Amino acid sequence: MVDFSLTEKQLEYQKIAHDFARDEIRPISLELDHKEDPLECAYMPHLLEKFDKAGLRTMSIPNEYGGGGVDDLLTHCIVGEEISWGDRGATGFLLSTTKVTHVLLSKLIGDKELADYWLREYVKDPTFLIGTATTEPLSGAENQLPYNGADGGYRTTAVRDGDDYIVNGKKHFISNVGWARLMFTFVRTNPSVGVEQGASLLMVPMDTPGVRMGKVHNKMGYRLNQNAEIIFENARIPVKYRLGDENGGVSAIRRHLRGDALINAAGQIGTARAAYEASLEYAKERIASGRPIAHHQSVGLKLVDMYTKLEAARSFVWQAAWRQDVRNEIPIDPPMTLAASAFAHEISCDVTKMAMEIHAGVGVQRENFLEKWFRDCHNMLFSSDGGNNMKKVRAMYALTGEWGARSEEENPVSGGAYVAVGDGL
Amino acid sequence: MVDFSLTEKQLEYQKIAHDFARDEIRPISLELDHKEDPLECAYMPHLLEKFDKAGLRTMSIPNEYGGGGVDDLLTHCIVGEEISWGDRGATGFLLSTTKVTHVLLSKLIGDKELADYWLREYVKDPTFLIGTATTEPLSGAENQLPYNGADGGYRTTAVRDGDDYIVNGKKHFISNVGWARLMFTFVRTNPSVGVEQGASLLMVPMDTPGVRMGKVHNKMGYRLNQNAEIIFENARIPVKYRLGDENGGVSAIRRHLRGDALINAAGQIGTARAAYEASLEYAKERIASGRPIAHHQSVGLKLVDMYTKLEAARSFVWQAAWRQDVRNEIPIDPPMTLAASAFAHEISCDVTKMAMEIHAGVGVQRENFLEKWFRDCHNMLFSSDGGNNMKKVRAMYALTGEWGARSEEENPVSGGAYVAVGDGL
Amino acid sequence: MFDYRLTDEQVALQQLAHEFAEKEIRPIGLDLDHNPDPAKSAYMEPLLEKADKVGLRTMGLPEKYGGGGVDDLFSHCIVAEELSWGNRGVCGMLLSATKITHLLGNEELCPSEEIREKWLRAYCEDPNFLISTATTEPNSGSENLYPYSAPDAGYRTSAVRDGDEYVINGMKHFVSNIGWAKLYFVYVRTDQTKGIDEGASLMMVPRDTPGVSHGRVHDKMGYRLNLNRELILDNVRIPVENRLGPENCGVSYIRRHMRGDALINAAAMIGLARAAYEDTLEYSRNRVASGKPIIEHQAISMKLIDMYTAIEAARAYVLYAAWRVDAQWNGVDGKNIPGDPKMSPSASYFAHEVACDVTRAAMEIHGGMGVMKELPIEMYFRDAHNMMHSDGGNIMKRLKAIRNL
Amino acid sequence: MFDYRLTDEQVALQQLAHEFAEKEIRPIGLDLDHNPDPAKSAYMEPLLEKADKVGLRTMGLPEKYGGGGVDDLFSHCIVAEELSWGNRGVCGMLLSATKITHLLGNEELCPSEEIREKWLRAYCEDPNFLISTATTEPNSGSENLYPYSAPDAGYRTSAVRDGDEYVINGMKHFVSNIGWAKLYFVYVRTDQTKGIDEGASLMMVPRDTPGVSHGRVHDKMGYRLNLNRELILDNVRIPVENRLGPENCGVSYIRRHMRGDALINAAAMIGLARAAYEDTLEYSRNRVASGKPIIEHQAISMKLIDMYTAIEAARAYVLYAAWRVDAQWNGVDGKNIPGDPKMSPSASYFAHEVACDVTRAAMEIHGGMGVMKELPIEMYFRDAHNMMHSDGGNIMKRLKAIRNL
Repeated sequence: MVDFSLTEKQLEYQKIAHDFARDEIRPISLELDHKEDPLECAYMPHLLEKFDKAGLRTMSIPNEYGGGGVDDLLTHCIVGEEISWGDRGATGFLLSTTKVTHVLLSKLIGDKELADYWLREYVKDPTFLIGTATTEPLSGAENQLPYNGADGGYRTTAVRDGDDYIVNGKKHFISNVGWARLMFTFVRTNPSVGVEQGASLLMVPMDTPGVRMGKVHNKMGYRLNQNAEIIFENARIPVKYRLGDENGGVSAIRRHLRGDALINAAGQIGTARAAYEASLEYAKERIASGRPIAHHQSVGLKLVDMYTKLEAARSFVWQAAWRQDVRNEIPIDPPMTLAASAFAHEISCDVTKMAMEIHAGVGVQRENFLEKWFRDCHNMLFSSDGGNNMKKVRAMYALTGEWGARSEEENPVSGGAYVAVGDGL
Repeated sequence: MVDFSLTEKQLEYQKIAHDFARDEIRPISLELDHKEDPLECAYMPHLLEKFDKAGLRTMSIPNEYGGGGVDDLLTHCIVGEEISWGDRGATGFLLSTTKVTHVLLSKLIGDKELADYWLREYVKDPTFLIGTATTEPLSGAENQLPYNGADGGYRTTAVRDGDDYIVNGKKHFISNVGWARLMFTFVRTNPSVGVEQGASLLMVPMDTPGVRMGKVHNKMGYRLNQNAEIIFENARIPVKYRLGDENGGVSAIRRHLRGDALINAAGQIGTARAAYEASLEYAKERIASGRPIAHHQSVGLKLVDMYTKLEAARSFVWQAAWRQDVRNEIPIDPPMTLAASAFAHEISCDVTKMAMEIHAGVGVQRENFLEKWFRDCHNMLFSSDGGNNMKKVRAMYALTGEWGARSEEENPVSGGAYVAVGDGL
Repeated sequence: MFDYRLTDEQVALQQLAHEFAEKEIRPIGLDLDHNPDPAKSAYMEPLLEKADKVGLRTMGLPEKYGGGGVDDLFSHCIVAEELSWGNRGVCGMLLSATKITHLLGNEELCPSEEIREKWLRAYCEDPNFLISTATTEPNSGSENLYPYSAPDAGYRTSAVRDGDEYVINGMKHFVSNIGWAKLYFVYVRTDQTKGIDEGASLMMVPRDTPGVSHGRVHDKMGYRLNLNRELILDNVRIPVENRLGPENCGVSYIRRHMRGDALINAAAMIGLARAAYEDTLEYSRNRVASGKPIIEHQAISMKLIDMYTAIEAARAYVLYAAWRVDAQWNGVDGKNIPGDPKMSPSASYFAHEVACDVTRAAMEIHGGMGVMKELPIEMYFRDAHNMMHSDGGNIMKRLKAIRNL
Repeated sequence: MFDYRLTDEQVALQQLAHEFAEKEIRPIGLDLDHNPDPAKSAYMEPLLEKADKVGLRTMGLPEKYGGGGVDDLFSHCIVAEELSWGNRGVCGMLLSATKITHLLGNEELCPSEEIREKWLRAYCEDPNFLISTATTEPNSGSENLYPYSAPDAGYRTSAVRDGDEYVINGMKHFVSNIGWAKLYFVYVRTDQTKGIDEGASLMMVPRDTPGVSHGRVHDKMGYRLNLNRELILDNVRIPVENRLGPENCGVSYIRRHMRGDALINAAAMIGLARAAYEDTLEYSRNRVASGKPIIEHQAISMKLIDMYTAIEAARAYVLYAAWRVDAQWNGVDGKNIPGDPKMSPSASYFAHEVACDVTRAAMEIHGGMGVMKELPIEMYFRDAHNMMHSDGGNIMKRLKAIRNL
């Protein structure tokens, strides 16, 4: 029966996340964002330790490893919205944990001991983060929607040498490089064929000799999340660190992974909500022509548009998250995840743009949050999960049945609860 | 007879401006924009001197004072587009000169010798800029669309004391503070009535004791144009530096001034064009799924939308500029200036947003121009000439006959050619 | 706790409504719409009788009087989407039932069980019974909905007390169902010296009362299966008991007892948009251009995904808003959840805009075929845009929401 | 040098067209549109004869044959805006004249002065003469305009050589003026083994040729004053001289000699949008709500200024694009200015979208009145959206433009 009320546990997590965002993130968010050097913008390790203490960093990890055991996507969306209300970049914490949990508990893992070792390490070390490395300078969108020519897709190679792979290549736009201890890295183990036949996934400890951070990317927004290049120069990775079959192919690998498109979507809503709340307050206080600008229809109409778009997006994202959470009981609807995510990204840009319009000259001042939130939301519109355009293209293929949707049978995850179908790392 | 071709002189100015933008502005634009301290972002005095040498700084000033004698708005729009193609902020040079020319040649000037003195000074000193000071922390939009309550409008006061006024108050968001030698400042000479009966305009030399720069505003974009506070503390300004009648009222004063809404509009087109050109080039080179992304319809359709919006906006802005230039021969159409300006601002945001979408992850990197152009255009959408919302409200009143439009008789300017009706400083 | 599953009863209602739309409405909808005589376009007795037979006409009325007893807004939204998938004009049936239930089922507005019993039972027993609510007049539309309470604003139809009766004079227009509904609820001024929030009352006028006559049938662009007509009241005398609520109780007082019509209409817009989307998806798969189905051209499929996205977002929002209304009125797990008065108009205008956007895209993808009357696409488009003004229009909906920001 | 003034001749044409629209078109436009029979909606001889009398029907034909000799696209755009302000459907008259002029006036396409003389003179002398160009077929629409040159794509109507004649067989639909135009230009395949860029030809078919018949009149949502009808060609024999251009010259070759229809249509969209805007401005000044004219509510006036802005931007752009076309064909100050092939489709789709946006806003501001057929607002809206598919539709226009980026 349809019911929109939150459980006690969800309300509790919502409160923890909101208090954390208000007390720990907001007070430092603007200053970090304004650092000229992108290396200084990232939130680590100070904030991460506090995040750990609040129980948020390990909330997704099963109880038996010492985590919070929260395995539904909806709760993650609720928490993601609150964290991003503090700062969009801090939501990266959540994604690191959901990813490591889902990958290491999936059927890709051959060596259960190895998985257990790393999950326990993750819980133990309060500054542990992971990253996932796909994008390269010459291949972005075509990785999201696999183009199976030998000339397309990532070029980073892994060549077998005894019990090791020797990895060479360069990835860019990768989150958490410099802080992450593990990097899930897509490589070509057979470059003479396309990614569907020649790609594999390796788990790379970042202290491996021959692995190093390259340039740190200096972005318009989302600056509290660090993105950088990784360079592999004859890095030796043990074969047992391969996840899934050699040359398993990108779709086969991704089918076992779980994504975070909806957590990102909820994050966009959180940041846009922050802008809406600030605008509402400002419009009630700011007097023009003898009355608060909120009472001028040209402003009032914008406020109600913002409210409408936020509520529509949250309803849609929660519904999509719920669908993933109950995927055993109802048929999977793969385009919904992507469509909800694209929609939330789009409206977050509309909302922050309207917030800027309401604040006029005040909004562009870097001493206020408005222009930062505007940059953050637009930054993600263009870049998260391949950018909104790519999300729409993927949704479109899923919708027309050409790509993405598979049966539950094909989508087996051994633990946890949610799968973003066709929405891998 | 309708004719869209440019004159020899216009083509020449277009080339000078384009070459200058390419050779002098672009090479330094990104670096200046990225400075953390907004004081270091401004383009002065180095760039200004070169601008002067190229003949652009004084192009608007009549020949008899040593200027270029270009008195039509259309040529200014053409130049403004090219300069902004280099960097949106540098168009402030042009506006400084058109403003000083129009104010000092208007009927507001009682003392012709004084006007001549300052115009000659302007030409002589290659780093001379002026500013105009209207906005205050508690009054922005209501100055654009005068609200005539005693409780509305700017609060800076000027009290008569013998042959001087004693000025006290604070302005903010003012361009060129710190570089300008003259500041045209709106004050209240009778604060007990509304701005229509109690406002006057003073010409303030910036070296007057008691006049100082306050905080420099740290903006999202348009950073090469410096905006700062000015603080007046018992500053004495000779009565002869008053322009127009005492308590002449804001509409009466503005009726004698000439504006720059269309130069700003052309500037938006220039910056958006830069983004379009870069996108076109990128889309032709970037390969995805085996062919240039320009050949993917989802990108190609965006490119043609960008092209369309740019061409529509330029046609509209030029037509509006032409109308002002021939105002003696055809009836003035006051909403057109504002509508064309609002339209150009709106589409410049659309175009730079689409450019970001096409560049996806690459676009948000601060090492490229894209995210800067995006910030610049949006910065102006929210803030130039009162923001787009205010431009529309003004256009709406002009359209419905309640405000703005007056006859040529009421709009007398003694020299030069164009008047942006109802569009003052 | 969060749950998006429908109850078995809701699923059954949804299926029932869908089958009705498919088998009864669609086969005649296009022809009715094309009839140039607006009086003949409007859906007529045969359809209503069939709806009655399967229980859709009276689903909203209390069981006690012979109705279906479905009293939650949520279920009505689900049914509205399906019926409107058949034809947008048919949903008026649902509004008729919910309105009479809310007006007469409420003790404050209608203290007399005798009156309640009489009319609710008549409604259930007569398979052609519909009601009509008359508000708009030629000189007052949106100001009735977004009350501007000045003596010179709002409707002018007056009711003057004369002993145990009221004498009503005036004229209403754009009124749904007028002429073949059997009971009219008419908003009147009982005190002309005050605005409608202090000087208005609501009167119940049976169709056959002397002095009631019917003017022009409005000839509309779309939504043609719904009859809209003028109502003329010339010295119409009704007993004082036919007044609902206290005299001069005002429009806001009355409206507080109604609920949810806006969201039933919003859900209907989604059904309409979905119909257009489904046809377009099908068309895009079959229509070949430049060597492949047009769905394989990104220019088309990008539009399709935008349509899909907008519909799903609108449904998620409207159902959430409906759940909120139910949770406020009926409670959840024994406790009432406070309502958010801006949410209904907000979700409503959003759904209306989505329907306009989706039907426009449907028409664009269909190319020349999209404007041909042999397909329903151009009807969907006209229907969607016709409703832009419903419930005060999208602007008015925004203003209602603003009031509660 | 920049100059936006019209010449005296252009001003005179503009006035003539405006007066014609006001006195002749508007008084009958709404009634025609409302006629449920699409054959009767279409504008008929009386209107054409009146247009002939004032010179509008033949303004585009060369003076030598009795026409007005107005050969620039710019003037046509000005006239189109005014006529369309009267009714969108009437502009087909202008296109008929420019098309016959471009097709027969060109030596490459029509080397025979005898044929040219015969038909251009007939056109000028007969006050009811119009032509029709037939391209679209049920299975090929947009691919004809954005040539996809494969043997299995594009129109299928064939012309087979038989001595000094061609025998034509096939069927066209959505064709303007079919049935009462007197001369048809029909696109055919003369080599079925090739795509339309190598295997197509253009044939001139007089209406009264044996084997020509006329099918169904299309019943459209809007643009009803323009007749669209099916054309059936059953063993139609025409002399070889009736072929325009070399055999198999291909569609691109032929189209190179045409120019500017798209912009005449675009200018017409502006006239339509302006009509809707003017009525809305007037309505907003007179309609009172909440104690003042609705134009004084910002929610309304902000929309009005958006409408104004969109119309002015579209006109500025379309006229510039038209000037560019003229400057390429006729030169300016003795030199030809290179054209930009993407500008016409770009300006065209922009104007079409503006007309849709403006008429939608007009309807929204009119509230319930906006959808009532007693006002022209809902007709403007239907007309604007009906044209979304014209010249291949807005998507196709973008794709044409993309090709030339």
